[in-house]
Amino acid sequence: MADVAISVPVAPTPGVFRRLLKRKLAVFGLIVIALIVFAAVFAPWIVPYNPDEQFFEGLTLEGAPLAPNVQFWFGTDLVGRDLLSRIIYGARTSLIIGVIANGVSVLIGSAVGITAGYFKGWVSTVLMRFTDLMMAFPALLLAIVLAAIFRPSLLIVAMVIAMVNWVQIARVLYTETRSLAERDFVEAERALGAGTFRILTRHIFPHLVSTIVVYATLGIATTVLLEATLSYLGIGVQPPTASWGNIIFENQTYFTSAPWLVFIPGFAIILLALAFNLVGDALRDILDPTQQGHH
Amino acid sequence: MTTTHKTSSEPLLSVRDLVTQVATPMGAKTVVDGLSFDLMRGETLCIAGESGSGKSMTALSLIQLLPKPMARVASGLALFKGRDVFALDDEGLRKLRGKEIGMIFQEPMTSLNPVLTIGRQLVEAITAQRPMSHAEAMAEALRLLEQVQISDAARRLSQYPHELSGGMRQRVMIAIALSQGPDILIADEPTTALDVTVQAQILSLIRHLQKEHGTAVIMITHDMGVVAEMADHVLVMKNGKAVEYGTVRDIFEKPGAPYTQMLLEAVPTLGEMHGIDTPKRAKPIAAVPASAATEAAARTDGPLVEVRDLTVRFDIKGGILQRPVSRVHAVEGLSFEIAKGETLSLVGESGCGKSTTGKALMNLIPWTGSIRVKGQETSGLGRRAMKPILRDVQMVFQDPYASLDPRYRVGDLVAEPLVIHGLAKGSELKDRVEYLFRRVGLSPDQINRYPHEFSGGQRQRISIARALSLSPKVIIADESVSALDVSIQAQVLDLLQDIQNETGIAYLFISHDMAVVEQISHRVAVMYMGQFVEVGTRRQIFENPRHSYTRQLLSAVPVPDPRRERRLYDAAAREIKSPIRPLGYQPVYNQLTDIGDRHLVAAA
Amino acid sequence: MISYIARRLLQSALILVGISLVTFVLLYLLPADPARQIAGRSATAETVESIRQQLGLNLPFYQQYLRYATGLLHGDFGRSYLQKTEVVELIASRLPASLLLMAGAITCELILGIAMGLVSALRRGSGLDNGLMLLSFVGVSAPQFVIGILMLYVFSVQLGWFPIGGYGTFAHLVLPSLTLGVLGAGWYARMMRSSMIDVLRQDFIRTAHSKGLGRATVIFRHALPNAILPVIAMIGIDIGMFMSGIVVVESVFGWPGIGQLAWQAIQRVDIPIIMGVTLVSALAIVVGNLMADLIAPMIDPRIKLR
Amino acid sequence: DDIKQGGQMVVTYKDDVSTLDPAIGYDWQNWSMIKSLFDGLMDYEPGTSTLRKDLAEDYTISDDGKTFTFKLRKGVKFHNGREMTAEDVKYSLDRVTNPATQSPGAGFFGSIKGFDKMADGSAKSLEGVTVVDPYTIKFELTRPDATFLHVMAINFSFVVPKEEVEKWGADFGKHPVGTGAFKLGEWTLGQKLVFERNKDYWNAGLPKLDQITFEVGQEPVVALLRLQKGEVDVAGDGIPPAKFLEVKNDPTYAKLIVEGGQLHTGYVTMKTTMKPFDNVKVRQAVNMAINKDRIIRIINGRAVPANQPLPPTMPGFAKDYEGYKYDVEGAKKLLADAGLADGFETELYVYNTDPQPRIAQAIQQDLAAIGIKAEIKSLAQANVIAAGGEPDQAPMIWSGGMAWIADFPDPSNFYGPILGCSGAVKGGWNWSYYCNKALEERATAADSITDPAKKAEREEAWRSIFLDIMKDAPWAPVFNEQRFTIRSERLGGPDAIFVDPVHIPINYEQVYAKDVQ
Ligand SMILES: Nc1ncnc2c1ncn2[C@@H]1O[C@H](COP(=O)(O)OP(=O)(O)OP(=O)(O)O)[C@@H](O)[C@H]1O
Ligand SMILES: Nc1ncnc2c1ncn2[C@@H]1O[C@H](COP(=O)(O)OP(=O)(O)OP(=O)(O)O)[C@@H](O)[C@H]1O
Ligand SMILES: [Mg+2]
Ligand SMILES: [Mg+2]
Repeated sequence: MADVAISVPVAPTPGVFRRLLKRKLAVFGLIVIALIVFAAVFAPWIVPYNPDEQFFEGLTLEGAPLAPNVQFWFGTDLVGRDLLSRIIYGARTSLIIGVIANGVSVLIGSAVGITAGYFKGWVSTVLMRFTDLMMAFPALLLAIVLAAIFRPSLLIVAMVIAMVNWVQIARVLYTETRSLAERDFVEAERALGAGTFRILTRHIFPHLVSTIVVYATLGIATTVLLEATLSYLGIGVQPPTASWGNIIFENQTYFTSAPWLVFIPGFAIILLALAFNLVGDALRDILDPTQQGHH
Repeated sequence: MTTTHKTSSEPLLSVRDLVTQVATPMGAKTVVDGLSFDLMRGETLCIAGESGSGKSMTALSLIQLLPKPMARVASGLALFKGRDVFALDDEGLRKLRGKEIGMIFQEPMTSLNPVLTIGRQLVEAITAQRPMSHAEAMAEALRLLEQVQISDAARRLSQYPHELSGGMRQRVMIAIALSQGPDILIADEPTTALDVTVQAQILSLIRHLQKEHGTAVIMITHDMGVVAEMADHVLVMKNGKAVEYGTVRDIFEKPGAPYTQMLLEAVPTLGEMHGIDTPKRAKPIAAVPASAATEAAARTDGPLVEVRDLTVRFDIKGGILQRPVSRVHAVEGLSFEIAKGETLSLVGESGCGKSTTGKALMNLIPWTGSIRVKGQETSGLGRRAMKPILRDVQMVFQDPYASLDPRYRVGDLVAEPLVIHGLAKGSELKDRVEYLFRRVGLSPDQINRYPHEFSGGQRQRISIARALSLSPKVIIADESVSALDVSIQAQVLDLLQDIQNETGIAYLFISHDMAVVEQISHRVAVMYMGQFVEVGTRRQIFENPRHSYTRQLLSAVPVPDPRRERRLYDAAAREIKSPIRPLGYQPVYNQLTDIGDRHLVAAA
Repeated sequence: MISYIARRLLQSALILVGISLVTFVLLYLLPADPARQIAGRSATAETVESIRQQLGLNLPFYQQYLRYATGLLHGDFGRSYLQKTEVVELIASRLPASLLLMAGAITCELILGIAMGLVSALRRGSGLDNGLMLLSFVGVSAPQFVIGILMLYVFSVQLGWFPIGGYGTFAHLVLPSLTLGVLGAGWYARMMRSSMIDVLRQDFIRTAHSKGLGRATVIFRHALPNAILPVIAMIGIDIGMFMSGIVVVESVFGWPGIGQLAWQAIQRVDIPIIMGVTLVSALAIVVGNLMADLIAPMIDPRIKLR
Repeated sequence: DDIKQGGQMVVTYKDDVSTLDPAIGYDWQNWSMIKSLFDGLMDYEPGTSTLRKDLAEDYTISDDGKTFTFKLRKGVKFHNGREMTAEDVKYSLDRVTNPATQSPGAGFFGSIKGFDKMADGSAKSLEGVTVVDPYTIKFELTRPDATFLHVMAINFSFVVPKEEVEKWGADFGKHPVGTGAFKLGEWTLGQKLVFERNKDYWNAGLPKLDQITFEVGQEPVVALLRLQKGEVDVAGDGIPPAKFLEVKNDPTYAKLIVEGGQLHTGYVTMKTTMKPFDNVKVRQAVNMAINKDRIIRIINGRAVPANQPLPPTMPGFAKDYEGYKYDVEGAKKLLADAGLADGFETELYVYNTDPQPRIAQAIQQDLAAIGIKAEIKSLAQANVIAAGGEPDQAPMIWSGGMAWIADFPDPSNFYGPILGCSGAVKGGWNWSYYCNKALEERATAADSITDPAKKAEREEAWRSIFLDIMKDAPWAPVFNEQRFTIRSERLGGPDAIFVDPVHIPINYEQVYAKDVQ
């Protein structure tokens, strides 16, 4: 009982990071994330080959890709490029989509869901009907129109994903916030004179963390794959730029003859999502003191 | 059935050296420490003791339902009919629960499954270990509900818990606990949240049923009135240990342990203040009688809070356009004032609008009429404009656990008001929080714990500390001491009064405990169905109650005197009326007549 | 209840009008020229012009929309540019199959997801829990094409339990439903786990134990209905998510649903079909959400429709 | 021959069948289905691109090559039982050229007198088509047209019965009635079509099967699995690229595969209206930069390298022409000559379906080697086509997946819409916007050589036209795709009918079932 520190309630708990480091699985998750980020940032220096170079010896004489071997650790793809190098470069795109775009959509979804759930009356009705509208919105169509009008780019896919992906989380958080907003402690905060912003961010949001973690981490996997679909329709990264999603997407029909082309990037996606999930789970437990048992 | 208890020589349950521990970040903490007692068939054992002394933990240990994975029975023996409860496997425990030991939990509001009908939850308990047809079980359920005096029992069977009032839910819980005719009924604070009239009904009901079935009861309570009314034997606990065990008469008449003596001394008794003008601890301010003093203050400064025609109605909406279809007339045309340094108590039965009045003063719900705080009208003020006013008016909410954000450390929760209003930071903030903790009788080293790690009473003190942190001019205290054991209750009441003496703070004190109200109030307002039926000084109300409803409230208060004859069970108890009215309803206002010296009474 | 449904339907109608307008604008902005599309590669300029005339493509935008909207009100979704068939007929012939597939997928999702989530929550922190949660990630990350073909390989070609694709009997429905349901099952398992963990801590679970009920009764009768709510809220959302998965699953299993129709139409910019499918799926999503909202109070009576 | 009629087969397709109206149907899938439901005056010998008479018993061509008179076969009946006459032929041609029909093939009849009036709506009937008697019909043309007999063999000229067309209106395509070898049995939208043998078919002995079932909506990979299990006889979409090597190297499969040529060329277009492709040197440099062998390797050798627009099986193909050799240094030099020694940036459009984006990436890498940085735009087919038809978009297009497969086996069909001036308009298919007036005149002249005796002369004329086009290099021809049809063991017939140049995937009338023999 040495340090009885009063932390000004900036974050609900002090030393979150320190406590995170005490959990084995969370540390594993952090390491994986760090490695992936490192690979993405320093890709040009660590790739064994130029990811876009189609090696003559990268294909068999019949034109089949090579399975993992000494020269190409992860094998080659259908045009004879080194898969390992492409996976490393692909981390860039996939991180931007899975983490940043997905993150933005989680933010938007949370903001809309929490606001609509907390306020009653027209604010809530308008926001939720807008959410319904967006849910029924033909996103693929928007993608195609954007593809035809604009120069395809990562930014556009990211924007489309952020734009369409927030609706689910908004709807789920809306329901949860509605019940949270009725809880007594929220009223108690109001009675203290706490502002709406403070209540929403400091007292409602932390209770939604577990739901948000579920959505945000599963969202990593789904958005990385969604990026591939959107790119396929022409709005995203264009060949030869690699992303984990489009490596899978391009090669999925070949998964019986060249399984490495589907399973290696698939594994990368699962690893990324899982790593965030481990950290997210730990974070949730840390933020929810009622979850703590014998440690 | 005879009225005398047939006790065989063999105890039904004997507990030996029970040790229960909870896990904390600092390691295991023993919360029940070497407890031993015997329970005879048909007798009532009351476990009393200060809040946080391990009463609930004891009960939960006996039925093996401690919160997992935090808590566990570390050692001990609980022999029930010759079997050790702690050694039973899952199946054995399942057979034990319900059929042999029934339990009513401390939190009645959350103990029923919200998505199942009352009927289903009852039938399920009835058929748990006794196969019978659904129709038979339904008939049995109906019989049980009628037995616990729920009006309109047949209809209730198909209702859901949230459609029932708190008192009704508590009675459903009792019906469930009794449904399998257990040998032992454990009741953990079964009446804390209930107003006196309902409390009286439930206590007499338990006694009545006990007589009929010969059930042994372990009753956990901090209310010595309840102990006196119910117990055969009493176990007094402190810090997880038993400090005294004896018959109820022995305990009340010749308490051995100093703690027990202290506990009994602290018990407020109704009528104890006969003939005294000021609240119990109020220093007689100079020569002036308190009432005159406050009146003088009121005249010079004007009242601190001035309420005129306060009306709160909740619309019940429906239809395609979501237009109101009917209304809850929660509060109708209340007018009152609170002067500096004055305590106004608000009493009345559950659902009469007490909390609603408090919330209206905080501007937490829409209301009409006029409320002035220090002369400033709060009607129509936005959240921002209310903020400075909230520095002067604070509220302690009725349910302390629910009103504390479970994700925050209690220290942060107490510090939060100061941070919101920008009143302190850094070490100053820390000092202030520690000071507040001490002030409400908590140790500052509990600052880093979370609300769920505290017992019911400790949480209530945290809420009080929170309200005090801003040094407001008025505190609305909604049932703020109801969950506290008498010693702490006395401490807190003393604290409230000391602060009042020091700073001239005013209280709007909402309570169902008439004895407490008698001790603390300058004036008392009795509320019924959203309106006042009687308003006057404490002496006027307690020594000269004029309205029949006021008298009814007073007579329902349990008296901490075991020799007093226990009240009989009144099968024809009155149900609470619904305040829901059709849209065009014109309320009939009570005409309050001054029968002298500002003692207002409504025509009966 | 009735009035609530009526009000929601009214709002849904507005949403559909909104969707139809937005879709129309988007398709209008699309650079591909429908008249050229119809006319094909060997057409003369005259042919193209006359087609344009006949379809009213040279009218101002708002007139085109009014024309389309008027048609809609009479149940006329127009005629496919390339399939040369009434869109209503095309959709009507394929919708039942898609709805059946969705129903099958929702069933699979619920059964798999709930079972996995439940077991995980009950065995929280165990190897089984970790394994199941990993599995749910695999389910969410695996391309449906791969899952579908693998299932066909194992269960149809190798084991011969189910037919290799096709439509008609219950046996045909199993594999496509599973394939489509795997993704949702992953989501549901995670949602279920988190809400089950919350519910298991509630006081009323303790009450249920105190009655002497068996473990299974406590879990299935008391915990499950309380925990399942967020999962129910997701079913409405799911219908929207299915719209993308269904394309792949339908073509792998030769399932005659609207997914394939939509995908082909998008590839070929067959505007009337795109419009029609968009509206029908928007309707499905809106109705799905409405149903989720209506089911919720049946499960949790505290929820009020508002 | 002693082949017994009877039996049935199952064909699968991924895409739904759009329409079976011969005036409208214009995709590779319904093309041959329509051919088996309807007949025209002319047809081709099975498995070849040699013209032969079909509904026409005989025909004469006037000396100036502007009048064609056909004698019709007698006793030919529509599926509804009515006899087909010259009136029906005229009606069918009036219908296809009437703008209200919205036929994509109306343009093929541009040489018939009165076509212009039909096109602008001022006439309801073709002036140049006259019914001489019920079994004789006469066509008058505005100019000699050597391709006219081919035109009489394409689906758009097939004979339809007026009463049925009027009965079904726009839905005729779903209720086709013709004189063909098969008639439509049932059609379950989105699921399957069943063709049944036309017992009254005029050409006794055809078709050989009693029934063909077309199952639609089947993923090619799955179709292959079913074919292996004996549930499917022909995988309509062919062998999916992903499975090609697996299938080819599997002895049980290998014998089921039939390989054949195709009237197809895959090429890269360069928009001559856009800089720097307005410079012929740049276009030639691109031609020299592409490593065609490697590209063919990428698609597992399913093609042969091409150096000119015409495919090898097309009359007029120049066997000895060497084209632009793969020569990186030479290409660089040409670029330098054009003042672009440092290369330039451009865009390469491609249809987004495997293997096209892969081929585009290979081209992209080849271009990069000579300093051209081409950004790939991989889009849905319709979007690529739309961009191709604009004078200032899509500087380069890889034609794969949308490329020119001939409507009829004549060199002229490889010129007009895709390399001629008429196609170099907004929305046209001449994605290079290449328009050479001199060649245009030579093309018209070549098509005026109608005398069958001067066939070789006409071929030679076309050959030189295409070689001159290659000098201007508006395209970089890359390869000619080979066809690989996979069919079940049950099916019999000469290999040629499984890779029939005008029937894709197979010639439905000629195939027979071995298990009924
Ligand atoms: N999860 C927990 N972690 C740490 N301490 C706990 C936890 N739960 C209870 N305690 C502590 O155990 C002690 C006994 O609690 P218990 O609930 O039995 O008190 P009680 O006697 O029932 O009090 P009350 O009358 O206020 O209900 C208290 O000091 C409380 O702070
Ligand atoms: N938000 C609300 N909407 C509708 N009705 C409400 C609302 N809040 C309170 N009520 C109703 O108003 C009436 C007064 O409630 P209130 O909470 O003020 O009672 P109380 O006197 O504090 O009772 P208790 O002693 O049980 O706390 C009750 O009938 C209650 O059901
Ligand atoms: Mg307790
Ligand atoms: Mg209250």
